[in-house]
Amino acid sequence: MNSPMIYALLGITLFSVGLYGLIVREHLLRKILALNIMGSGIFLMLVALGKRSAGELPDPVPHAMVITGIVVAVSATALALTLMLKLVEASGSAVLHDAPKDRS
Amino acid sequence: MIDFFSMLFLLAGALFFLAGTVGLLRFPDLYTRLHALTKADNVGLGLMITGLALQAESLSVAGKLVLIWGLVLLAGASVAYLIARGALLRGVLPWKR
Amino acid sequence: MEALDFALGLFDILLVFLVLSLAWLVMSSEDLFRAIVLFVAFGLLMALVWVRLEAPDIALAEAAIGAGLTGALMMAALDRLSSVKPIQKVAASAQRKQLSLSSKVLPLIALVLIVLGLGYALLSLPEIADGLTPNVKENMAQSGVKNPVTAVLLNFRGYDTLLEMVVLLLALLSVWSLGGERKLSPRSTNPILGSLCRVLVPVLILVSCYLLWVGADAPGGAFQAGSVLGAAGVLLLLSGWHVEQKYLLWPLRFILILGSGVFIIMAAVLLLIQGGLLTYPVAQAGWMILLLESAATLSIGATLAALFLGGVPKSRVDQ
Amino acid sequence: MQMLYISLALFLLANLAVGMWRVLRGPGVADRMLAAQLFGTTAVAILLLLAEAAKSNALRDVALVFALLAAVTAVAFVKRAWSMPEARDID
Repeated sequence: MNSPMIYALLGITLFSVGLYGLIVREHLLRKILALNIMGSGIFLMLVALGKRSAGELPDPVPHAMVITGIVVAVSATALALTLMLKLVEASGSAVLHDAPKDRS
Repeated sequence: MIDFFSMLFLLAGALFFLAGTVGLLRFPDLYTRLHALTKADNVGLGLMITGLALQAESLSVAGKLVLIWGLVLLAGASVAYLIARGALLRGVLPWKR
Repeated sequence: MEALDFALGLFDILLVFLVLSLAWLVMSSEDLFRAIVLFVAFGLLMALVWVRLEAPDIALAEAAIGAGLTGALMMAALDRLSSVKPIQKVAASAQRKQLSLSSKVLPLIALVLIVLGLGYALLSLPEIADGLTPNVKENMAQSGVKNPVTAVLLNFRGYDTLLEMVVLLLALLSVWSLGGERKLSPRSTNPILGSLCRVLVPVLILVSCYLLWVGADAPGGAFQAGSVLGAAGVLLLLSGWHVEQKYLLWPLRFILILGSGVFIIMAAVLLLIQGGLLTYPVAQAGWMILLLESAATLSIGATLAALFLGGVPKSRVDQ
Repeated sequence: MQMLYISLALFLLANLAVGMWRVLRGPGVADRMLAAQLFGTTAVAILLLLAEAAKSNALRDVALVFALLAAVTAVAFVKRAWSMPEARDID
């Protein structure tokens, strides 16, 4: 096993750890952190698989995608954090609750 | 000859990094840890950068290395001050024997 | 050579182990602040991972964003979380129930299965696959730049980057419409913080210009330069930098739309002249890309700093 | 020399792994932040060693950005996240 493969495996494991956190953890800030970790895992896998090319240089297309992806991810995080603060303002808690049963 | 000196500097730098980490783990309170970390690590980085600058292929590369060290020193010193002052203002008491 | 490969292999394994355990600790930390600090450390190590994958372009972006901006964003959010005053208080703590053991274990089992499945798929991929490398190499001569990543970003897939700029703008618009007005924080009286900013901000701006310029033939470019510029903006906001209200209205909005605007105008003009979206004439490609990148850098920097503020900026000095 | 650079980089990474203990342990928020600062300085050193091993100028740029940005997180911490008293539980 060569080193790009190790990093690709790291990518999928990070994705799963993030997904687990997203499902299990309640606090929204932690869900946002989890989404970021999932994103990092996906970026990692893209780039690691792009490194399989036979030539000298790794494939530049995934690199370009990931660079824009990182910048978009940070702006999405900022939006998510604002939404979370808005929710706390409205409901007083940073946890998503099921809708009350009697009101459906 | 140059190789020997840069090796010397690099190893000495690594030693300082080790000392910094030991200080971070072993010292009893925030202020002493702050002191261990900022001093030892910045000297360690300085020694390493000296060792690497001796190997640099051109003057501009050596200049960039020194610039990096200067920036780390500036940031490290300011941040150490800000954290120590913040801790004092928030009532973290310095450790006494 | 053998020993060198062995040492690099050890480095890789230790790095993978560290990144993985950091990710796990971020998720399992009970203390929110601890989770955020660990996440910042995670970002730092991700930059090292990009270096090991021979992706210095990404390492630059990650160093500016993962290690700097994201941490600052999270910390500001944590601060607001503890100071926000809820309009109406739902009986949250009463409603909160402990997760049962099965609802923790079942996802874990499902995720182990997902890892195994994805891992199997990964390992059954062909060892060598060129992807789009040959296509990029073939067309490099016509791209007007020497850095393949910049060529992909601004030339071959320029329309992607155009839309990315619009996405950034949309994120900011949503934050502005949700976050309400936000006053700039008062000027810090701390002399050390002041002098740190006075030295660091000009250097940040200089490095940003350097990254923008060098992006044509070495790792660097608009996104990295913009992130560094955004960090300069965050530092200024933190130290209580004052701007008059009149500059926060139209001049700020002009800078924010500059990137997308120049991109769209350029695309439309080229569509009319060349008959294709963002198909540059070969001789002019170099300076056109530089123009686009400069505008994009300014917009990205301003957008990231504005996102950090989390609302429509309002000067403290009211007219 | 190559071998020395790589082994020193490995040594520093191990150093960083040990420092993680302080982030986990705390006890105060500032202690955690401090350890993260150590991560930044060490990462700069690792990057410079790898840059010299690969004779790559781009990696030195990465180290430069690291050196510049380490301060931003720390200032954000001091000015924003540190408004709560030391002992308070934040979750």
